[in-house]
Amino acid sequence: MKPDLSVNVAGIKMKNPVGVASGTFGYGVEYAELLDLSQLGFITVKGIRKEPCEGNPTPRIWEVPGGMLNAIGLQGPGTEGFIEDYMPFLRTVDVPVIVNIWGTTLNGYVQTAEDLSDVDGIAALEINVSCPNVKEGGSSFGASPKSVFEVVSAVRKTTKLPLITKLAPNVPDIRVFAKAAEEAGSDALAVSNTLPGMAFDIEERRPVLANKTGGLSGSALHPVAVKLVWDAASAVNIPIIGMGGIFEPADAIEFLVAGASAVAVGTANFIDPSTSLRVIDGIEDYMKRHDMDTVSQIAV
Amino acid sequence: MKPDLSVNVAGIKMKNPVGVASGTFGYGVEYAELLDLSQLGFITVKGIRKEPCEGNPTPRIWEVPGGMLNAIGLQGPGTEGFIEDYMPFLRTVDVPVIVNIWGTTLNGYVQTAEDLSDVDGIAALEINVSCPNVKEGGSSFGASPKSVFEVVSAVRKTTKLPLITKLAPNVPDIRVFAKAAEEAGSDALAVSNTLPGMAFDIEERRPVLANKTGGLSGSALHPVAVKLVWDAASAVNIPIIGMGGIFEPADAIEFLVAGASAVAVGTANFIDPSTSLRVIDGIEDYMKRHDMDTVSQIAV
Amino acid sequence: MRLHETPVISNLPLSGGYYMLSLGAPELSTEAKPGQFVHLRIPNIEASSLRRPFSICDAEAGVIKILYKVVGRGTEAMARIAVNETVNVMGPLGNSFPCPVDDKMPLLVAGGYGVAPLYFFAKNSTTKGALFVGGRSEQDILLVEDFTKIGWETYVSTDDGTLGDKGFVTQILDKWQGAHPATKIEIFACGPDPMLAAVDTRAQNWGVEAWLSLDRHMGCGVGACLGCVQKIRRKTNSGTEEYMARVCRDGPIFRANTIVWEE
Amino acid sequence: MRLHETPVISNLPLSGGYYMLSLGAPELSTEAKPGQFVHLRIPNIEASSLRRPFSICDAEAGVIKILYKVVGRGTEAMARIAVNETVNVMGPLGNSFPCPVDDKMPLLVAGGYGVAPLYFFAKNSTTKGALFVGGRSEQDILLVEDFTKIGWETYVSTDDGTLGDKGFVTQILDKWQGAHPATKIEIFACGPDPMLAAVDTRAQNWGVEAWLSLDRHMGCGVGACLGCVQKIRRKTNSGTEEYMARVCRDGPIFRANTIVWEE
Ligand SMILES: Cc1cc2nc3c(=O)[nH]c(=O)nc-3n(C[C@H](O)[C@H](O)[C@H](O)COP(=O)(O)OP(=O)(O)OC[C@H]3O[C@@H](n4cnc5c(N)ncnc54)[C@H](O)[C@@H]3O)c2cc1C
Ligand SMILES: Cc1cc2nc3c(=O)[nH]c(=O)nc-3n(C[C@H](O)[C@H](O)[C@H](O)COP(=O)(O)OP(=O)(O)OC[C@H]3O[C@@H](n4cnc5c(N)ncnc54)[C@H](O)[C@@H]3O)c2cc1C
Ligand SMILES: Cc1cc2nc3c(=O)[nH]c(=O)nc-3n(C[C@H](O)[C@H](O)[C@H](O)COP(=O)(O)O)c2cc1C
Ligand SMILES: Cc1cc2nc3c(=O)[nH]c(=O)nc-3n(C[C@H](O)[C@H](O)[C@H](O)COP(=O)(O)O)c2cc1C
Ligand code: FES
Ligand code: FES
Repeated sequence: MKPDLSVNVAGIKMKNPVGVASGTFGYGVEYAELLDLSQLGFITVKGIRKEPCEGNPTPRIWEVPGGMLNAIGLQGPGTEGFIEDYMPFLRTVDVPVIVNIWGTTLNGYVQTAEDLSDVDGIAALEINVSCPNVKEGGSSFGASPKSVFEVVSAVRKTTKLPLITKLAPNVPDIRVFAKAAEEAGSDALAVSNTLPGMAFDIEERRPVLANKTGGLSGSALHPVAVKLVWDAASAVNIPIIGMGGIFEPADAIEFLVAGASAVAVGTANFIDPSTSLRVIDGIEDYMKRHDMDTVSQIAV
Repeated sequence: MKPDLSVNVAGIKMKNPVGVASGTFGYGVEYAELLDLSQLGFITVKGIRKEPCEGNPTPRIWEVPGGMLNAIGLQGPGTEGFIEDYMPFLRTVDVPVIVNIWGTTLNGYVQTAEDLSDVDGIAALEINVSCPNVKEGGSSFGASPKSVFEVVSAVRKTTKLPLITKLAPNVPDIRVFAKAAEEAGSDALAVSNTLPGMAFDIEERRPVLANKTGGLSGSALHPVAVKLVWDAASAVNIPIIGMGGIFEPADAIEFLVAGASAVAVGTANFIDPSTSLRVIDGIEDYMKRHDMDTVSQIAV
Repeated sequence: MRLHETPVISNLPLSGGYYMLSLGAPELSTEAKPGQFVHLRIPNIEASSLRRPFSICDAEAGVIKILYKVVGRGTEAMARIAVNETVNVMGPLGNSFPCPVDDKMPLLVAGGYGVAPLYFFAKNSTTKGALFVGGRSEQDILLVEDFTKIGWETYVSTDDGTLGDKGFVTQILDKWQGAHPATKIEIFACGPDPMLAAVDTRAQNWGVEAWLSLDRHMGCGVGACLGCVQKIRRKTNSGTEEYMARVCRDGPIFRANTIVWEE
Repeated sequence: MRLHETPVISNLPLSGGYYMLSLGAPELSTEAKPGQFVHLRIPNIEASSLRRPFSICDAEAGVIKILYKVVGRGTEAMARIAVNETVNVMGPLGNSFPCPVDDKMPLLVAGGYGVAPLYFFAKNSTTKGALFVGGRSEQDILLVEDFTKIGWETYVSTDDGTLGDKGFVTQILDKWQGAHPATKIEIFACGPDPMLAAVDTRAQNWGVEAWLSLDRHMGCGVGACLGCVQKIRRKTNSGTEEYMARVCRDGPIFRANTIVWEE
């Protein structure tokens, strides 16, 4: 029997539990020539706020052992630009579109959510309270359970769209952040964003990134993210989307075993754009081998 | 002119700024056949408490891309066993010995420090409030600035030895932890311990470590630790010992550029026991190339 | 643009740490346009290593060629690629040089491996012109005879004077321009930023068109990660605006007088 | 114990994913004692990869041999080691099998690559005895002729019956013991935990000495990381106590009736 890979995460109907992570897949259209986007479980687009944003100066990316640092700084076209320039294409693809949102103020989050609330073709909003690369907003809202609660509550009041709260990995105990998001009305969690990190050019004695610090993604993050998903899953009843260093099917299955309901491929898209499709196939094989009918059976 | 590699970190006189990290070099004696221990800047021995400790069940270690997970669980002979079995040898080596200490209670830290206070041949105590692998004690004390302050204050009252506080990497803002340790009377900081992490055997659908979770060390941790050192250095006036993923001289120099006064080699000892000596040579070459007389000139 | 699993035909060392890699890539070789690049996955390196971008130096008869210089761990690993291996290549990527305008003489200005896309351009150009190539030293001057062979004039400069004129490539360009003030020209350039900025200034001073190919650290190579951006000026209805262009997708080639050079 | 940069003399595939690696290591080859192991740094793999422990299978004339099975990424990379490469080896490490007692017949019990240290032992033993070797299938049975050549009796079992008796190696051991109840024996064993535990039980039941070589995940290999521990019983003045022994330094060989097997 062919296993059923479909999942329903917080009301988002996905063909399979494998999507792509915000900021690593542009607005989908950039990868449209390389793979059939409709085969993905979901697409999360690059983080946007109401106003256009120029992002950080360059260099913005740097390779490190086991991963990369990025300090893009949430460059984006603003809600209006996004809706005009990218939504028409995305509506043509049969795939749930999740929009990653941010703001420099609480009100910024609310306004961004407002602008996107009634836009046809958006399946959910992912609240980014964990971007390490912007001075205001981003991770400053994710640094305490209280401010996570505030942001999520405020956005909750603004929209009926399913809400996913994307948490930061650099916390002593993610369970309290997970609970804060749940209590504020988040329908799901995304775990996790990048780890704050830094590299120096030792000959020039200066940081290699123009922004000085960046976010670490890739394999290096993987065991940390798996632990965070495991912890968060023990604390909340809402579903979790696991992400961090998925390169092979086994990496994704680890998240599902740890308690994630779906997963997202990030940095690996840059290296092998077919990673998500390989991961989908790998999960199907795994389910067959273990005689599983539904994805939820993978969880330990 | 030959550069002067010697440093004085919180009153500890080191021949050079390169030592070895707690738990990765046993009690020194294990590596005595492989390298001349007296060439090291310092040796930090495996974490001990007053009472002997059996540690965690096995498997205790697991390789992951860019590093390893460990859940040793602070196995150790207790202060008495340590003093009897290991100090006689360590006294014969011309190198500062730093003892990494822990407890399951505040009083446990104090008693451990008390036992070691007047022991000949101990250069400093490193207070471990950041071990992710014990249920009580360890990182539970490092999870809030308040408890860091309490532990360090209590130990401060117990001993005149220089105190180094070893901080955890999984915090939103290490500066507040660094300040708490400084205000409590810590003479230096060690940054950082391992990142909590986890791996699963997906075929068996269970964690690979008997302890379930472990601490991530190695290259994967490096950019994170460099950022933490950079942040901590901006917040305190006490010296910092940088550690996390040092495999090559350049990795150590990054820490020194970021503001560390000394560095410790950890996981790399297992892979190439001569790493610390190679790093010392590499720093000397670097200083020559950049016409530097003293190590402190490396900091940006 | 596609992913291609390409067999290695040869990987030959040239002078001074430069190599020429030939890959069997029939589709790429017909599709590729001069100025475009490929994003190459380096074999025998950590699986998490990013791809590396390289200009297409030649594309003919089912084979593409890449001229590369060993500068770091990625290119070091590339130098070890053996003949029976395969290399995963994404491409062709980016925009291309415009076709040279018939009544103008194309001047190519290259620094180091910047000759790579310009050679492909020269080979495909019906109008012949001149190549100006500069480098640190003799061994950084590559492919000059190949340009000569296809009928292009060549002028060489090196920083240390070991080959051609001693000095910057823009100096030999200035010399040529001084000697041919009446010749209508159009410039195509590829090299390090300071060289491109110097060419940019000249194009503006001389009132000629110039096309500059930028070299930036890249992540995705397809316009998704926003890692490779360059601030570019563009005209709008109401004046000009600056925006963050993606070198990988909106470039790598930009028109002179549009790049906002940083100090 | 030292670090040795050893040239690869050969790296030959045997049956079923097993290989024999020969390394030029004059010092090691004179120093090594049967039962000891080396901790090997695998070339052409991430620099952060841990070393891997392997028993010394033979040490003679400046060469040490390692019999290994491909089971994961480390051993997969080992299978690709080529002849002109060098391998960094730490060793010799751990304790060794005691010399066989003159008036007892040594019985060797091996599972899979467990034959490796036992072959080295047999070659160096003046007393000859018998080898009992088990494996999943025919191709997991290695070196049997080599033992025969040096004058040892050999008995084989496989789980699937493709070679020797069908069943566990302890069954052929039991059979032999049943047939030779009066022979004074001493057991030396290396293999997976369940096999060693079964040998342990027999040694206790039969009242004979047995030496068991354990296989554990290792970090440092020198006793520093406490990653490889095994709970061991030992006598004290006042009775017995259990302690966490380091398999790499206090072992890998432990006396029967001292290992605290976990369920
Ligand atoms: C569109 C494009 C076309 C290119 N064409 C060629 C070509 O035809 N031949 C060729 O040899 N190279 C070309 N490059 C540059 C090439 O991509 C880099 O040299 C290569 O990625 C370096 O990889 P590495 O791992 O060896 O070096 P790394 O270890 O990544 O870096 C080594 C050094 O090079 C610098 N560096 C690395 N990448 C870049 C970059 N993209 N821009 C500026 N500095 C960098 C680093 O700062 C460092 O100092 C091109 C780049 C682009 C963007
Ligand atoms: C003292 C000692 C002597 C050894 N001698 C030999 C020898 O002579 N020949 C030989 O082929 N192997 C020997 N081994 C085992 C060998 O070290 C492992 O097979 C090897 O490390 C596996 O590396 P890998 O990267 O290929 O596998 P990994 O990717 O690390 O793991 C692959 C699989 O093997 C398991 N595994 C890995 N290492 C061990 C271990 N140490 N114990 C139990 N399970 C493990 C893992 O759980 C996993 O399922 C010895 C081990 C020890 C401790
Ligand atoms: C270049 C880059 C840009 C990113 N941009 C965003 C973003 O805009 N919003 C966000 O929430 N996360 C962003 N992320 C984080 C990823 O969505 C993901 O959480 C993280 O990279 C971990 O997954 P990975 O290890 O598979 O890459 C970005 C990551 C990278 C590498
Ligand atoms: C096997 C192992 C055991 C460790 N034991 C201790 C310990 O007892 N006390 C402590 O403070 N840190 C301990 N650590 C953390 C290291 O001292 C060091 O902070 C960390 O490994 C980061 O450095 P690295 O990446 O160079 O290994 C241990 C690390 C490892 C890998
Ligand atoms: S490299 Fe990703 S946008 Fe250009
Ligand atoms: S492997 Fe480190 S103590 Fe045994």
